[in-house]
Amino acid sequence: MRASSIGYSIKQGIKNIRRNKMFSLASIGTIMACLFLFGVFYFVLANVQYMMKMAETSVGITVFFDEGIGEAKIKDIGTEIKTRKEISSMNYISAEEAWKKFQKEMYKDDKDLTEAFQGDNPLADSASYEIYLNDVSKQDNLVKFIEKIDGVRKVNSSEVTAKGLSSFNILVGYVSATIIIILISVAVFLISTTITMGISVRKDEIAIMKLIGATDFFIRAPFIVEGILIGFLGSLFPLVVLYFIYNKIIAYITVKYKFNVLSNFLTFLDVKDIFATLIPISILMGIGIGFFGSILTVRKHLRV
Amino acid sequence: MRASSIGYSIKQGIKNIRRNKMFSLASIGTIMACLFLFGVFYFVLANVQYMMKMAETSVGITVFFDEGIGEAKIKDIGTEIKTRKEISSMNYISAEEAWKKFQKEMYKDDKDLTEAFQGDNPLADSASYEIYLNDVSKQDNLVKFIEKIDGVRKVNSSEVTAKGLSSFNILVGYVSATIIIILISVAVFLISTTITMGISVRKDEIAIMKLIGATDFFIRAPFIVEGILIGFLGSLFPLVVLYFIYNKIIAYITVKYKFNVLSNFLTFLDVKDIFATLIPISILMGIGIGFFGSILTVRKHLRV
Amino acid sequence: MMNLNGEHDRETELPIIAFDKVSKTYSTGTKAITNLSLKINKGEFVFIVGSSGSGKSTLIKLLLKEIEPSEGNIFVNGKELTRLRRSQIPKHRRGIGVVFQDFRLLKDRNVFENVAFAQRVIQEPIRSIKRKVPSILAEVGLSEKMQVLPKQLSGGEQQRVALARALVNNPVILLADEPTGNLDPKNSWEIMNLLEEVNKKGTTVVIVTHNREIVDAMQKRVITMNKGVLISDETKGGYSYEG
Amino acid sequence: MMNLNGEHDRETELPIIAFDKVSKTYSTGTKAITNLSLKINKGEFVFIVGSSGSGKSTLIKLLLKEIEPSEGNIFVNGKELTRLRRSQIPKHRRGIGVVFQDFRLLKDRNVFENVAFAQRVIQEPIRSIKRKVPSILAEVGLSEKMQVLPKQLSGGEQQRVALARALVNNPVILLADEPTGNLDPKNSWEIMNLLEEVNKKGTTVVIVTHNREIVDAMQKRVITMNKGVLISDETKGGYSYEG
Ligand SMILES: Nc1ncnc2c1ncn2[C@@H]1O[C@H](COP(=O)(O)OP(=O)(O)OP(=O)(O)O)[C@@H](O)[C@H]1O
Ligand SMILES: Nc1ncnc2c1ncn2[C@@H]1O[C@H](COP(=O)(O)OP(=O)(O)OP(=O)(O)O)[C@@H](O)[C@H]1O
Ligand SMILES: [Mg+2]
Ligand SMILES: [Mg+2]
Repeated sequence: MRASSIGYSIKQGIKNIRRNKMFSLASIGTIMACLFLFGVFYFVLANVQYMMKMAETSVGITVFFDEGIGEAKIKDIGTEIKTRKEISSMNYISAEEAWKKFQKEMYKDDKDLTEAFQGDNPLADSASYEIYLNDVSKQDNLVKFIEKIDGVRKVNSSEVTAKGLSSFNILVGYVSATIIIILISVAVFLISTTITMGISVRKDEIAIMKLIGATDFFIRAPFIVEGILIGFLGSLFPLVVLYFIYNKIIAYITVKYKFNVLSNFLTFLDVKDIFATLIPISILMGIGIGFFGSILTVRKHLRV
Repeated sequence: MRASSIGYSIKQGIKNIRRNKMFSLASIGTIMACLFLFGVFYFVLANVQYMMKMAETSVGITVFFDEGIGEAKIKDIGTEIKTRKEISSMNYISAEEAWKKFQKEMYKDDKDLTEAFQGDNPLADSASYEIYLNDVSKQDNLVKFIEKIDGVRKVNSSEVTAKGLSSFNILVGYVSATIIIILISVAVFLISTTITMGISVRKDEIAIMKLIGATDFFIRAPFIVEGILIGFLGSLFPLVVLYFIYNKIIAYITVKYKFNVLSNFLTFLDVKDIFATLIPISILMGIGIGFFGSILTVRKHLRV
Repeated sequence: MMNLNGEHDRETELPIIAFDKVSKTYSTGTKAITNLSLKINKGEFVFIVGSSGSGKSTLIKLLLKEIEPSEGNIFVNGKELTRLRRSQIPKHRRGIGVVFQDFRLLKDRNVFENVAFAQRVIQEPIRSIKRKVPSILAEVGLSEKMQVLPKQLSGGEQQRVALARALVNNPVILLADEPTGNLDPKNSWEIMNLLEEVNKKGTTVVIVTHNREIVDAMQKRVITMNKGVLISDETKGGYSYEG
Repeated sequence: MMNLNGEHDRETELPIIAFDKVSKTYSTGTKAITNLSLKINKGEFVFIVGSSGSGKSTLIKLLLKEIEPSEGNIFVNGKELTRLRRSQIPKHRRGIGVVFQDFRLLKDRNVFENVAFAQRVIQEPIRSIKRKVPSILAEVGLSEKMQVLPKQLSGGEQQRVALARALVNNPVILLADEPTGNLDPKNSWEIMNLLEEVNKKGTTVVIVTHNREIVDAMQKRVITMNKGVLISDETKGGYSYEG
């Protein structure tokens, strides 16, 4: 193919967009809508995933020791436990601290009840290590390992919470996968209907080109350039909108729930982190949809 | 307008759909996609709302009594409390029950610790009423009311949980509203682009009709019939698909999380309840979109 | 009814078509018609001839109010077209049967439906449509093509469908833009005879044509246009213009 | 090269167009062409006449391989059309310039681009396009309309754009379906003179027309069709058919 023909294809592709303004705008609009929805869900899912991860690290194991064990022995046990890779952090909690914490959690500083136990720590011998894990699903293994260490009386793992969280994690995973599959199917479906409508608009034009002796490639090229451009343009707008929306929404939620229990869970990914992935994905999806969309359209016509 | 003209409009509307197969299918497809997404979100939101409601009822108030109070007096207090409308249920828990429950919750049946308190109930005088509410937000009022009752030593409300839940509720409300607004905007946008493309396809036809002397109404009527039909057809398919998906998904989740803590929260709305609302909403939306969509299209043409 | 001077008058005395100093300049800057004044009386049979691009089709489009004049007034049936309200336009057009130069058939409806459409527009009862449409299609020789789509017709057949559609409502005015351009001489003569018959029944007939043979033979009024200007108007004329 | 009997032969001795017992029945059941055999030699100038619907346009569509014959073989430039592979069709069509009865201009491109498109298809360099397109448009009298869209042209102007597009590549064969149907006599003659010139330079010219005046005056080979059947083929003929 001559250079002039390549130049012609690109120029025609750009001109086509202006010539069929309505159709181009509609196509760009459809891609925009799909990628916008995709972006919104990417936000939600990425943040939920992130919050889950944060929440996980606050689920831990408590290790209690044999009665009357010395501080040195406790330290040894600590050193042995620390060799394990699944541990993210580990704290020593003395019997006194344990009792204070218990009072606070259980009775919410109910003074009447606290007084009942005054001077008497019902949780003597309750010194413990609190251990936090990288990954909740590895808890079982770790518990088995620690239980075998000499001097360990009991390993108290919050089984229920751990299992619940990792189940919830799996649930979130399934839901994400399902929503993304639904969204992509809807997007593909919408794009293909957009293209189907394009067929009605362009059928005559392509038929004429063929009768004049244009090769398939010569007819296709400008349409494909057009498709790629439309896809690219369609991907930019939602990115810009999402960028501004994201910061606004985070700011809003953070302020709204500042003094609330929920704020513990509401840790958000930074806009930069999220867009480092979202920008290339969106643009590639836009261009991909435009490219394949236009190829399929023109293919269908060329069979006429 | 004559009867023959009305008959003609309806017949033409039906014929139009068959004549412009591609365009009709594309329009039906777009409406289907939008209503399908709408249906999916309606499912998720309706169920989350429902689960929240279920979860709320398990957040309660505990009422403790003055030391040495008689059973009769406790009953009187109970009767007084029960007059309040915000109460959904109320249980009496004796001191013994309270201690057993405490042991179980706190030590997870850790026998060593339980033995330490043997024969000695540290929670004597802890007989209480556990009260569950209809609506967490009304908790504050109720607490104030109960605290004033004679013989009540203390009202222990799980303030944190209650506030958290009702904040979460509000958050879910905002998220729902946002997602539904986004979805409806996207739907309206997509339909309008579909219609915009329709313009390219039908422009010539309408121009010719006008030149032959057809009135605006005569031109519009078949298009509107067509629009309503397309909207109606577009709303049926997602309903059918969603109906089968819904049962499958609930069955799947229920089995998957049967023996899991999450199952406490996973209470689902019955398919009948959800479809009692979803069917009319979807069909009305489909017909509405088709009706207004076609009116706007034809209006735009008639201005030519 | 108002005549050009705004006085009341009987309809028969009025020209059914009147151009009063009409000019039309298209958005591209092309001056398609320049200062045209012209009267056609009820029941006349008029040929409009002139070279390609001289403004003949523009004249027809103006009469149908498909486009607006840049200057001047056009009267049809006593009504000034620029003064017509939007809602009056359909009624105005229903009185005029038009054969467009490019046919303008509804491409997704078959031949019968294309012709029937004109009848449906004026809310003819279905029984009347089922009688009239086949009879007019027979007159233009298309009895066997009622069920096919326009794109399945030859050029000349499409042209005859357009003519059938223009005639089916017995219009007061018939405008035909090159109605025999795709027809062989025999077919053309048949069509011309049909139009003459229609004219005899009272319809005012205005035909734009390049067919010298027909114009010369029929000895009707001939209006000649050149570059948007009316250059001759002969009562029993021939195809005189040669650039 | 193979001739009709499958023997090797020099190209000049071969008819450039040959129909061998060709029939075409459309999907509607219409028999548009019945058992047609016909040879046209390189450099000939041929008129095809016949009443409306007699299969003339069908013949042109068959030559362009826009539609397939139901029976028989068609040879163009020594190639049997049904045997052409999909990838060979563009090359086949590039050798043929066609004026379609309904023009088939690209409606979203201006006049210049419509004509230039034919040049772009054969990958002419841009410089050559910029020289040739205006010159051919001048020949058909449309120098001033290069920048306007087809719908902003009169019927005759559109027809001349279609002709310019068919001629711009100096095709081996020119097929023109009713190329003067929307032109006045003077313009028609100018176009005919242009086509005769092109023919003198070696192009085989096949013209479908209803213009009796021109056919009678030019005294070229005239092929007459009726209801899909070739009913006469005269070397120096006139428009004889009258149904
Ligand atoms: N929509 C339009 N926009 C701009 N210019 C136009 C438009 N329609 C016609 N013209 C120009 O106006 C002039 C008159 O056009 P018109 O169609 O009236 O010619 P005509 O007499 O019907 O010619 P023909 O015999 O070729 O059909 C021509 O030069 C044409 O190019
Ligand atoms: N695509 C088609 N499908 C079905 N029938 C067709 C199709 N095209 C043409 N015909 C029919 O085939 C016959 C021949 O058509 P063709 O277009 O070849 O006629 P023509 O000689 O060109 O006539 P004209 O002079 O009116 O253009 C006609 O009866 C026509 O109705
Ligand atoms: Mg014209
Ligand atoms: Mg033809």
